[in-house]
Order: sequence, then structure tokens, then C-alpha cells
Amino acid sequence: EAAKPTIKFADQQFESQWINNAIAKFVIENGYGNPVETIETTTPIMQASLTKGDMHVNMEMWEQNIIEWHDESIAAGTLENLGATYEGGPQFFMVPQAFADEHGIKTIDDMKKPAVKKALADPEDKAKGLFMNCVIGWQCAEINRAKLVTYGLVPDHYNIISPGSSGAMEAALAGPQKKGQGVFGYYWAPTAIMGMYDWYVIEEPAYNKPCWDEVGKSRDDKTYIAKEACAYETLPINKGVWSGLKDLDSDIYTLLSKMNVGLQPINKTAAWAVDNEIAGEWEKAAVYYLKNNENIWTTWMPDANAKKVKDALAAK
Amino acid sequence: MAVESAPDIRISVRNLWKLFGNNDKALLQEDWVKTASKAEIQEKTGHVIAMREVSFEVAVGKVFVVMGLSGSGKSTLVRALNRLVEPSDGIIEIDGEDILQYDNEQIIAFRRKKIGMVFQHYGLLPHKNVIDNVAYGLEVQGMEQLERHKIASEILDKVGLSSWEYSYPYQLSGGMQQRVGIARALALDPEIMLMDEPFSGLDPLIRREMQDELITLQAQVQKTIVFITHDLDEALKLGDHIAIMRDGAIIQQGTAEEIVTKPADGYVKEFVRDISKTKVLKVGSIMKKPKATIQESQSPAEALQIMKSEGLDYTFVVAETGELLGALNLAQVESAVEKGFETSNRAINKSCPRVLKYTLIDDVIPLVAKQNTPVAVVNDHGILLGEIEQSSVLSSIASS
Amino acid sequence: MAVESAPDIRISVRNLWKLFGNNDKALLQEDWVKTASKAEIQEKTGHVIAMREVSFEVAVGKVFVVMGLSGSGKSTLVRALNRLVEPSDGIIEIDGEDILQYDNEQIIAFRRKKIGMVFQHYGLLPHKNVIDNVAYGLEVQGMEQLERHKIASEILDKVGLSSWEYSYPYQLSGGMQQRVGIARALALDPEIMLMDEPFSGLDPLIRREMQDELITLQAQVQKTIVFITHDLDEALKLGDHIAIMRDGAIIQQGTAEEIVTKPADGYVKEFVRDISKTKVLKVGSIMKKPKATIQESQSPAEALQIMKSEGLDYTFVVAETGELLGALNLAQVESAVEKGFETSNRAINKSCPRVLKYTLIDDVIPLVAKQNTPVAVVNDHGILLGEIEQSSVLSSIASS
Amino acid sequence: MFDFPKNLEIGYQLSRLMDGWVDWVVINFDPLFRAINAGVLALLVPLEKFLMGEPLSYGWPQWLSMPWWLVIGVTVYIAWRTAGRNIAILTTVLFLLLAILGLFDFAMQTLAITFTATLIAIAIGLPIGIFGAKSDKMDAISRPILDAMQTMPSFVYLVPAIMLFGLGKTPAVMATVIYAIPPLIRLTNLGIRQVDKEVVEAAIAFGSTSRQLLTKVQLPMAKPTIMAGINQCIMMALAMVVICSMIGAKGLGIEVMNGIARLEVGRGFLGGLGIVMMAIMIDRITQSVGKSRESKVT
Amino acid sequence: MFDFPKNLEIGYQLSRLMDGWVDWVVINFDPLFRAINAGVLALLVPLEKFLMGEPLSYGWPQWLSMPWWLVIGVTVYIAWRTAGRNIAILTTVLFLLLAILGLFDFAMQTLAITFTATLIAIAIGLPIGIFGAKSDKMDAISRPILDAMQTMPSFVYLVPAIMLFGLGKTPAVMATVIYAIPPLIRLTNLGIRQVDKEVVEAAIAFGSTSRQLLTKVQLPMAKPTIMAGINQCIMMALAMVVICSMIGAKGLGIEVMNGIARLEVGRGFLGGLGIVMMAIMIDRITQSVGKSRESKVT
Ligand SMILES: Nc1ncnc2c1ncn2[C@@H]1O[C@H](COP(=O)(O)OP(=O)(O)OP(=O)(O)O)[C@@H](O)[C@H]1O
Ligand SMILES: Nc1ncnc2c1ncn2[C@@H]1O[C@H](COP(=O)(O)OP(=O)(O)OP(=O)(O)O)[C@@H](O)[C@H]1O
Ligand SMILES: [Mg+2]
Ligand SMILES: [Mg+2]
Repeated sequence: EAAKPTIKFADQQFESQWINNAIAKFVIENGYGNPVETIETTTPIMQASLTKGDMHVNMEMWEQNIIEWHDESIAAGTLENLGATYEGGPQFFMVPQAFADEHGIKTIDDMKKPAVKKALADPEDKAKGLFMNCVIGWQCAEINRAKLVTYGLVPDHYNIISPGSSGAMEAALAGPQKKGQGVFGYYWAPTAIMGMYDWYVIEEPAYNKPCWDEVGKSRDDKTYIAKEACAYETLPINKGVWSGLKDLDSDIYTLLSKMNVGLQPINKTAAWAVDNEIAGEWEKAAVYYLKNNENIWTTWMPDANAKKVKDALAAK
Repeated sequence: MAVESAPDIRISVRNLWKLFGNNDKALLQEDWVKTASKAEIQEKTGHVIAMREVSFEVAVGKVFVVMGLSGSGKSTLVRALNRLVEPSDGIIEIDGEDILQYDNEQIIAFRRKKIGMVFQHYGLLPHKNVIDNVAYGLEVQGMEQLERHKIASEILDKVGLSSWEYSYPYQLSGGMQQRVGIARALALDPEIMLMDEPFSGLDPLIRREMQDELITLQAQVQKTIVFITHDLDEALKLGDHIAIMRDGAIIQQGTAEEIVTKPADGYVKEFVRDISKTKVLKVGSIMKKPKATIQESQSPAEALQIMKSEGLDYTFVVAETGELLGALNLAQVESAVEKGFETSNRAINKSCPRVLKYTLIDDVIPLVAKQNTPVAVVNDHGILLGEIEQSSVLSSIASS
Repeated sequence: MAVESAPDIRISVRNLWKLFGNNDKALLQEDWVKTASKAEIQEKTGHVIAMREVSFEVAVGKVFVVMGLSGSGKSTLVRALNRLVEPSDGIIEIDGEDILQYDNEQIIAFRRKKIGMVFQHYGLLPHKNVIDNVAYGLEVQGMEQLERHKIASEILDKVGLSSWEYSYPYQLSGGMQQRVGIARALALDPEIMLMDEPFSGLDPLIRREMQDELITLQAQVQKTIVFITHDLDEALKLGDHIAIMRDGAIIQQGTAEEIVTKPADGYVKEFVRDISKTKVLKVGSIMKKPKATIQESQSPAEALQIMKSEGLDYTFVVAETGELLGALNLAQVESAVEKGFETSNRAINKSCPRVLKYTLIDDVIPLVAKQNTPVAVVNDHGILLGEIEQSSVLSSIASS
Repeated sequence: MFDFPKNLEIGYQLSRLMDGWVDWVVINFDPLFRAINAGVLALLVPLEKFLMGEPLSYGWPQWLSMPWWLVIGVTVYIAWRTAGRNIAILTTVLFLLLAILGLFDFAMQTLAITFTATLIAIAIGLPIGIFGAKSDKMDAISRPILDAMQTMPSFVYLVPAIMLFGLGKTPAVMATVIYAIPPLIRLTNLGIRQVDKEVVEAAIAFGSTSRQLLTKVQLPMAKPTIMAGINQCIMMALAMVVICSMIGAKGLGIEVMNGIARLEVGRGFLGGLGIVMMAIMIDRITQSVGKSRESKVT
Repeated sequence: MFDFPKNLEIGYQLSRLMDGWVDWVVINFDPLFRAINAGVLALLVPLEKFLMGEPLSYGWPQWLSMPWWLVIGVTVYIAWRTAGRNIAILTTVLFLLLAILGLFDFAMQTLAITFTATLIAIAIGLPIGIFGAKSDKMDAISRPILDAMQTMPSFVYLVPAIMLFGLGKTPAVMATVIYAIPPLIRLTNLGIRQVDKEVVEAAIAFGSTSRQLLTKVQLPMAKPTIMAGINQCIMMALAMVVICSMIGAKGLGIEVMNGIARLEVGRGFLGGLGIVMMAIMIDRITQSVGKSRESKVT
């Protein structure tokens, strides 16, 4: 059955996507017989490729961060959103757990305490603390800024620093944890960094739509200060596929549109991967997931395909 | 002052100018440039004058030597002759054709057939072996490898490098490299050879050897050679004609003798100061008329009387035509008178030494040194022209 | 064969060896190396032999010239004298001290005080102006700028560059740059000057000028000079002693005269072939004993008899001590006899020309050329040693 | 005091304009870029398969491919012939290290791309360099362009390149060529200009046409410098390995990216070490190709 | 035929080991790196503020800062004195372009980092280069290390650098120094080795100590080559601008990152153009500092 087309997955170099790609790869290769290729890339490259069909599937689009492109591409008919891969990746502000304990940090207002600020001092401007923002050019970077301004942390108490890649962001968060020092930043789950270290998620006002609209206004217009701010909405993490995928292989298209791995199972799998030091062999994580969550993944496909997957699993 | 080329003139250069710079031809239209000094032109226009109204002729088979200090324009001149340098103005006629009118194809053909060049730093192709270097001029003409190697091989034989054919230039000493350079020029069998300080980089021993070889070679091949040097001895040794340049102009040209005896100015005089005159001057220039000569028809008694009255104890006997027949000394005349010979003729020493007028003084010194009597100077037909003595030779040496 | 340095010997070099390579000292312990050829050593060990058993001495105030073809080890030798090159074996004594035993500080002090050096390519500091170049040796000694500029200024005056103090080397011609090089060496007022082909890069006119200047300067400053050249004329002009090197060894050393008249081998002979002997040989070497001389006490009649019997028409009159008193010719003697003088003494021409035995032949040529009679050769005390004639001078010229 | 003459509108309009151009090119020249893409891949894919010991085409017998030990053997032989024993030993050691660390296949992918990019760079850069040596005007024009090619961050042209060529090896090769070609052009230019003037004069004096001058004299004599340019070109190409991996070209860069993304410094470092080893290997070999001639000549 | 001698275990253990080292350094040397960080920032932050026309410290009067037109004026003056009229005009035009495109502040941030990195590179690289010129052994040892510094992808050492210093300017400066220092070291070494042997001999012959030889002869004469090394160093530093921005150093790279992240090719291109303009400007000025001497000397 060499004639079946290769399905190409984007690999943006973060853990949950690696696990999801591995699961999809295992299922497709064993259940459907299509070869699967994962393409290591960065977000902008993924954007440029997915709409051209150089890549077919992105298991985690995080489209809020690239919302303009997402909406334009959907409108132009080059991209399809196939719905959630899992229910929602939470996004939040956080500090190391030990740091929170030491300084009694609970809410976002606690971050204004002079002792906290001092511990997080910006080496370039010792009078203020430093906030680790998300990647330059992502929407979250502007949202975070808008929120911090409204909370009164910026510009009076904190400076913002933005990394240029998720790798840099992780390194900036992991360094202080290794040293047992404080760091204040934005992140999301499920991620390796959340699994590796203990973090305290800072309390913010709960998400609500009017508040978020305010934040959105400030996001788009730097000069506008939102009247209120609140925590991120927990949005589902969606699959984006090239609009030509349906024609390329409708079975795979159908499979992907049904595929929802579930937040809890994925978190568990990620934790297992960390504990077992799988050293980049993500297939092991996929096998772990598939063995433990048969009830979930069998719903994605017809029985005949599921049988093949089970056979393959049994061989592992 | 265009000179009609005589048939045996190979190179004729007339009023050649060269200004280095972008605007040379236009500048030469301006009158002040023609007379301005080199420094002045450079300051005002940024152009460097390298040749100024250069005119000369070289006859077939002759060696024309150009001398002058560094920067005087020697290289520019010689490079103009095969248009490696494009003159700003003037005429260069080679065998009667104005090569400055040649188009690109003609000039390439001209370079391939008529004119060879030898460079101071040899200018060999470092990536080709000796035989391919020598054959280079043939190669660019499109000659087959077999054929051109055959020719190159013969030439290398001639310059004594037959066992080095497959060596690379860097494996050869300077003298050997320059031999390759000469062989390369000879391989084209050109009528003209341009040699720009070919021996300047060599050790003195090797240099002398190369000069001697060039002389031997030239005797065989009879090329017309333009040779640059700033070594005076080299110029004297090799050159038929010598030109001396300063600041782009030829300030004097002529034979070595002319230049040494009549330097045009103080600069030339200084230039030739160290020269040993005996290597330049001919016997003719220091001979004196004999006080008296004896006609072959005069009797010994008459001869004796003439000699006594002039205070001579040695004199020459000539025929009516003026031809030198021999010499007589006082003792011989006296014995002839005693013996009663009718003519002096019978008493003379016919094998008395004689030298040609055109001999270099240097070459007659051994003869004169041995001879206590004056030596006769004759022309090609044996006509007695004068005599030289030890003292006159010594004076000529002393005056250098 | 250690030679005890006489008090007036400034440089004494004994059995100096140099092998370029990492293992030179050890290699020199091996016997075969001492006799092996340069090529053999290089092939077997990769070491290049640059000095082989070099020994010589230079007296205070003398100019010692080293000659030889390229690669013969001249530069290595001269560089060893201030330890720019570290000899592999041997002894160098300067004023009786073995400088090879000096430690780093001593050698720096030695270089600062005792020994100056002039380089072929001038070796000027391109980023310093002329006066700072000249003052460099003083600067590194820590002398104040004002003081060292004063000294440098004086020296620059001496070499005729006083108006160029603030120019940079690139603005000077080659000859001027070399003058700066010489001034730099003189500024330290060292006892010894090392000069490694200082004039080789210069145009011939300028070169001669520089040689003349060096001679003038040396007459004033009286340094002990080791001078390298491969130009024979330069060597003759400047050198008191000459050494000729080949493949690292000195194959002959001595005065110019010794080398020219008794070349040690064919190589040296070839080397000196072109030399004009009259510039090397002294009058003493070509003088002959007069056939007869007249004692001042002898009577004119006796003198006449001696002259007749020897066939002389010109002879010298000497005192009992052998001192030359004057000359007599036949006519003078005859008239003295007529006049009845008692001693020949009264008749003599006291101002007859005489030359010293140590005069170069070249220098007496004008005199001899004018003189039809033999010229007397005397020593410093006026004692008659012999006579020279035109023919003997000419023979000496002819034999070169 | 004075106000800043900043005019953001201009910048904005300018950038929109450029966006428009890129779109226009992407849309209108698609066939051209498809053809280029096909050409590059036709060269690159078989080379990569060959180096990785895969059959060049489906259905070909396995023995028509090159097993890993043969790749090593041939490379070491080349190193030995051109660069001598020491470099050959170095090459062997580095290759075995790559193999033991499991980086061999990645290294071959990287090698294939580097090699292809270098070939293309030579094909383009050599003529440009030659032309620049002959024409001062051309030289003056090309200089700032080359400056720009070297300092313009490659990220900037990656996105248009992907739009033009799609994801994969071709934009990687193109980006590499852009980044790596300037030293080749510069050194070719320099090398030809530096050829001993007297030798050039000699060649002209013996009747060379300008074509003969170029092929028989200038290029052979400039070879050491041109080789240095090629060497530099390869080195710069290797500096693009990680970026190439970002746009789907695989190779050693993947290891680096993966290592970094997971904060496994060691893994990234090993990947980086793989690149360094390749670089040292290729550098030493190509450098000695240039030098061996040079040291002979001078 | 033969099996691949791949041993992934070794690679894995090796990378774990390195991870361990990095952790160990990060945890144990924190005070040291804090001190370095403080040192670098003490140099860099005032410089940046100065160039951007901000008061150096809170409470300082505004006039103690440098307005944008003065920055331009001074730079143009320097360009004019060192490089002549043409380069001065070029500098003016490029500066005004930067200002009009709204890139001036970014450019000044970039300039500050580049300048600081270059200063540090000179402080470290010059002595190493000098030492390398004196000792063949040192030279042989440093050569592969320099190769590695240049070809090791900067991503690899960025992660540890960020862990050590946190996001910000210091790791950016450090990464820039690592990447940009090799040509400076190499050219310093080369420059000193190339000094005319006869001039060195002359200096020794006149009794220079080795220190005097270095300061009075070798360094002044090697200056053109060393300046070329500094020039190269700056150019390489500018090639790191985008990467610097990725780790929080602000500057022109931000524009590039923003443009790319939003697929606004034009915006990224303008940012890139800003870098190119800075590069051309600095290149022309520093190059002529080196050349003016050289052309005088030879
Ligand atoms: N290509 C050129 N451009 C500008 N000036 C030049 C050029 N070639 C030569 N000159 C100048 O022309 C003048 C004559 O130079 P040329 O090389 O002919 O002198 P030369 O007599 O051969 O000197 P040398 O003995 O040093 O070889 C010099 O002043 C030189 O600087
Ligand atoms: N540093 C060195 N290392 C190795 N060999 C050297 C070195 N310096 C000189 N030699 C060799 O030593 C020999 C003598 O060289 P030296 O420079 O003393 O000759 P020279 O007589 O001064 O020649 P020239 O007339 O060319 O200056 C030559 O064979 C040369 O190749
Ligand atoms: Mg010349
Ligand atoms: Mg020498």
C-alpha cells in the first residue's frame, strides 16, 4: 500500500505537541498505513507552510497567539480548524512555589510587595522587578502587557522582557528554578517545564467576557489602558490542517477531526515521560497513552483501523 | 621631423608620449604640458609622465640598450613596443607598419609572431612546468601539444636546460628561471626581443654567465633586441646603441663611445663616470700621426737622415698608396746603409705589430705592453693611419 | 688553535657553526656532520647548514668585508655577531668577552652600547618619523625625548638629512632611507657596525654616492665595521680585509691583493675574474730592481761608464743609506763630465718623480703615462726599492 | 530641541509595498520556482540517499548504494591524498565519533545540503567574482549587495523563500547560498586581482586572448585564493545548519533544536559538536587543497 | 555488511553528563555570574541611555544626555575625520534613513550592545592573539577552539547562557563575544606574525626588550591587520543582532522578530535593512581607520 500519501505534521518543538504528534503518528501509520513525517519548525515557518500544504497538520495551533493569520487563512480557505485536541491549555502568571511560600504570594497584587520586587529585580534597572513575557510577536505578549498595566504592575513596578523563542523562554524560567531563585513569568500547560519544577499559579480575577474585551482593546492599542483585567480563558487547543488534506486523504481527515486526546490523559502521559526519561523517544509516550486510554482513542476511528492499532500496540 | 625608415630599420619610434592617467590624450593637446616638469604635471593633473617625446630607431639584428635610474620610464618604453602600455601619442613603426593602428586581433597576431619579451622577475607561469612555460606562446596559437613540445624542447636544449623540462619554476634557481624566460621568448622565433632588466635579480657570477650566453646566442639567432638595464658594464658589453633616459625623455643616445666621450650633460657624465674608458674607446681615438714615415722607394741613407733629423729610433715604411709595409729601427737602417741596399724596403721588419683603428684600446693593451716601440694603426685596407705608444694608452686609462 | 686576542683585536670569531633546525647542537656532536656536504645534511636531518667552522678577526677601526653568493651564509654570520642568530657552536669574542655566554640582560645591554646594525631593506619603523627612527635605540634605553632628539638631530645632520627629521620613511627615496638606517646605527655611537648588504637595493649612481659617503664618515668616526656585499667593486672600495664564503665556510680571507693574486681555488678565481687588477695591486708588486744605481760619491765619469756598460740613458743616484737622491740622464752625466764635477751628486735632478711602494697601481698611472723615463719606487724612509716603467704597468693591466 | 524626523507612515507603507512584491512574485513566478525546486532536489536527493547508504531509487538493488564505511573510507582517502596523513587520521577519528554518537545519518543529510549549496554557490559566485575582478564598476556595485547579503538576518528571507519554494530542502539550500556566497565572490575577485602583474603581462605579451588569459593564467594562479573562498563558503554554509533544519531540511540541526527545546543542553551541545566536527574536517581538507598549491608556488 | 558502530547509550550518557555540568555551574557559580552580569550592565546600560538620549540616571538633568541629532553629528564627524567626505555623506544618509523609518532607537540599542561586545572582545582577544603569535603551541591549541566557537550554533550556548544570566543583555553580549572574537584573535595573531621580519630584527638589534618590541614595533605595525580583525569582529557581532533580540536584548532584531512572527515580510525586511545599514556604516568607518595607515605605510 505504498500509494498512500505521507501525512506531514508540524513539530514546533514543545512537549505536548511531541506527544500528540507521536500518538497521531502511531495511529495513522499502524491503523491506516499512511507514512507520517514530522517536520521540525518554528511558528512563523509553520504558518507559511501549513497554508501551502507543505505541512498538513498542526496538532496544537494555539491560534490566539497568531489570531490574525488564523482568521485570514480560514477566510481565504487555505486553513481548516478541526477542533480541539484537548479541552484546554490553561495560561497563567506564575512564580516558583518556594518563592511564593517564602514571600507569601497569593494574588497578583502581592507582586507589588517591595521584597518581592527586590527579589525579582531587573539587573538593568534595579528599582523594578522583571517579568518574563511570552515570545515576541505572539498575541500573548501584548495581552500580558495589557493585563499587567491594568493590574498596576507596569510600568511602575515591573519591566517586561520578551524572549524570541520558546526555548529561550524555558531557559529563562528554568535557570532561576535550578538556582532556587525567584522568577515571575507567563506560561501554559501542559508543558515539560511545568512538570519539571513546582510552580505557583498566581491568582487573578476570574475570566469573564467583558473583562476580556477590555483586555483585547488594550492589546490592540498600546495607548489604551483596560479598565479591568482577569485570568486567561481556558481555551481548547485546536488542530489546524491544510485545507487540501480532505482531498489528499479523507480517512485521515475524518480521524483527525474526531481526535481528542483529553487534557488529563495528556498531562499524565507527560509526567510519565519525564519520570521515565524517554530521551526523545516519543513513541514510548504514545504507546503509554494508547495502552492506558483505549476507551478514548477507539472512538476516533472505525473498528477495523482500531484493530490494527491494537495489534501494533500488542507487539510493543 | 619624420624620418623615412631605411629598409634595414626594424623599429622606428617617433615622438612617443605617455601620461599615466585617465585623461592623457586630451591633456597632451594642452601646450603647457609639453614643457612642464614631471612634478608639475603630477601636481596639477594627477597624471604621471612616463615617456616624453621619445624617438629612436633600431636596425635589424642590433641590440639597443636603454638605461636610466628607477622611474625614468624604461619599462614604459619597452612595454609600449608591444602595446602592453598604450602610448598617449606618437608613432611606433615595426617593419614599416604603425602598430598603434592595429586592432585587437592584429595586435595579438603581432605579439604571437613578431615580438618576444623577457621580464625582470621572469614572469613564468608558476603552475606550469618548464616545457609548458616555454611552449606557452605556441599553445595560445593553438599548436598541438606534441609539436609545441618538440619546438620547446629544442629551444631548452639551446639554453642548456634540457634535463629540466618537467620541473616547475619554483624548483629552479634564478638564473635557470631566466633562461626559461629567454627560451619562452625564443620559442616564438620572433624578430624582436624585448628584455626588461632580465639579469637584474641575479647574483653577479651568474649574471656574467648569462650575459656571455646571451652574446653567444645572439651571434646565432641575430634578433633585434631592446634591452633595459641600469648596469653600465652590462650596457657596454651587450649594446650596439645606448640610450639614456631621465624623467621619461631620452637625454642622449648613441654608441657607447659617443656617450662616454661626449656626455650630453652632467647627469650623463655622472652616469658614465665609473666606466673604464679603455673598454669603450677605440685605438683610433688615441693614435698620433707618426713624426715621419719612410717611403718604400727612399734609400736607407735618406731614411737615416730623416730619422736622425726627427730624433727617431723607430719608424714605419709605407708604399705609395700609404699601405704599411713594415718598420725600421736605427740599427737596421745603419746596417742597411753599410750593406749598401738601394731601398729601405729590403731592410724592414715586415711582421711589425699593427692594430686596426676600430679595435678597443682594452684589447691592444697586452700587445702594447710587450712592445717598446710604437704600434702602427691601420685601416681595413692596411693603410697606415697613425701610431700608438705606451704613454698614450696609459694616458687614456688615466683620464677615466 | 685558540688564538690569544691581541689588544687591538675587536672581534674574534673562532670555529663558529650554525645549523638551522631544532636539534642543531646535538647534531654537531656527530662526527659525520662536520665533513658532510650541505645537501647531504639537509637530506638526512632536515637541518640547513649556514656556517661551517668560521674563524676570523677584525682589528679596531677596520672594515671587514664578507662576500659570497646568495645563500652562502653571509647574513647568518653577521647576525650571529649580535646574536640575532644563535650559533650552534663556537666562540665570539668582542673586546675579549665571549658574548655567547651573555645572559638576556647582558646581550640587550651589549646591543644597546656596543654594536649597531644596518639592514639591506633598511628595516626602518614605518610608523615612526625619521628622527624617531634614528632615536629608537636611545628610546629603548629610556632616554628622554628631548635629549635623544638632540643626539638624533646631530647625526641626521652628519648624514645630510637635517631637513627630513619629521618625514616618514615612505616619503624618502631608497638612498635617503638607508642614510636613516646608518644614522640610526650611529646614534648609539657603537664601536662596531654590522652592515648587511646596505647598498644592494639602490640605483648604481646613488649607490656610489653612498659608498663615498661611508668612506668619508668612516674617516671621521673610525668604527669597526663588518660589511656584507656581493659586489666586488664595493668590496674593494670599502674593505681592509675581505672574506669569501661558500656554503657556510670562509674559503679565503685576506687583503684584496692577496685574494686577487693568489685565489684559493677556481671559485674564488671566477669570483675575482672581472676585477681590474690595477685597483688592487700595489706598485711594489710590479717594480723591478734598477739595472744599476749611482752612489752619490761616485764621479760623473764613473757614472758615465756604468751607464754605458748597462746601456742605460737614465739612472738613479742614491746615498750610502740607500736613500734616493735624484736621477741622472745621459746628457746630464756627459755635461757633468765636461764640466769636471767631482761627484755625480751635483748634476742630479733632485725632483725626479718617485712613488711609495704601497701606492695602488691605478693611482700612479697618470704619473707614469706622462713620464717617459722609469719612475722610482721608494719606501716610507725614501730608500730606493725599485723602478716601474710604462711597459710593466701596462702588463699588469693586461693580465687582469 | 529638534524633533525626531521619524515618519512611521513611510516605514509602514514601505513594508506593505514589499509584502505586496513578495506576494506578487510568489503568485506569478510559481512555475519558475517549481522548476528551480525540482532542479535542486534532483541534485540533492540522490546525493543524500547515496551518502546515507540508501538505494538511489526505489527498486534499485541495495548494492548500488554506498554503505557508511565506504563513505568514510572514500572521504579519508581523499583527505589523505590532498591533505596528508595527519588530516586523514583526524578525519577518521571524527567520522567514527560521529558514528558512535549516532549522528552519522544527520551528518550525511547536512553534508548533502552543504555540498549542494556549495556547488550552486560556485556555479553562481565564480562568474560573478571573475566579472568583478575585470570591472571596477561591477565591483563597486556588488560590494554593498554582498555586505547586505551577509548581514541581512537569514530569518528575514526564510519566510519568502518558503513561500516560493515550499518547505524543505530547497529553501534551505537557497538561504544557505545567499548567506555563504559573498566570501566566495569576494575571494575570487581578490584572487584574480592579486595574480602577479608580471605574469599577466607575460601572458598578454605572448599573445593570449583575454579568454586564454583567464583560463590558462588567472584562474589557475588564483586557485589558492579561490579555494580559500570555497572553504569560507562551506564554513558559512555549515553555520546555517540549524536554520536549515528549522525549515524542514533535517540534518544535524535537528539534534540542536530538539536539545534546546527540551532544555537538554548536553544533547544540543552534542549536535553542535557534530557540526563543529564536520566543519573542522571539511575545513582542514579544503584548506590544504588550496595551500598545497600555494606553498609550492611561493 | 558491517554494522554501524552507533552506540546511542554513549551519546546519551555524554549529554546527561554535560547537562549535569551545566546544572552544577549554574547552581554553584551564581555569585560569579551575577558579578559579571553587573559588570557588563554597568558598561552597557549607561551607554545605551546615552545613545538614546535618555538621562544616564534618574534625576539627572535632561541636558546631560545626548539628543539624537548630536549622536548623528558626532558619528558623522568621526566618519569624516577617519574615512573622508564620501563615507561621512553615506553615514549621514543612512542615519537619516534609520531615523525616518523609526528605527533609530532600536539602532542605538543594537549599537550599544555591539560596542560593548566589541570592547570585551578586544580586551580578551588582543592578549590571546598576541600570545598566539609568540607561541606556536598556543596557536596550535587555540585553532580548533576558535573553529568550534565559530561553527558551534549559538543556540547551543544560548540556553546555558540564559540559565546563568537570565534573559537580557548580558547573555546577548556573551554570545556575541563568543561568536565574534575568533576573527579578532586570528587577525591579531596574523598581524603580528606578518610584521616585516627585518624591522623586528632591527628593533631587537638595537636592544629592545621583548616588551618594547611588542609595544613599540609589533603592535603599531600590526595595527592595520588588527583593525581589520576588529572590523570583522563588529561585523560578526552585527550578525548576532537577531539572536540577541531573541534573548531579551532589544534592538533592531525585535523588528525582525516581530515582522517574522506576524508573517509581515516587509516589516522584517525593514528591520533587517536597519541592521545592514548599521553594518555598512560601521564597516566603512572602521575599515578606513585600518586602511589609511596601511596605505601610508606600504
Ligand atoms: N600603471 C602606472 N600608473 C601610473 N604611473 C605609472 C604606472 N606605471 C609606471 N608609472 C610611472 O611612470 C614612471 C616610469 O615608470 P617605469 O616603470 O617605466 O620606470 P622604470 O624606468 O622602468 O623604473 P625601474 O627601474 O624602477 O623599473 C614612474 O614615475 C612610475 O611611477
Ligand atoms: N631561519 C632560517 N631557517 C632555516 N634556514 C635558514 C634560515 N635563515 C637562513 N637559512 C639558510 O641558511 C643559509 C644561509 O643563509 P643566509 O641568509 O645567511 O645567506 P646569505 O649569504 O645572506 O644570502 P643572501 O645573499 O641571499 O642574503 C641558506 O641556505 C638559507 O636558506
Ligand atoms: Mg622598470
Ligand atoms: Mg643575506
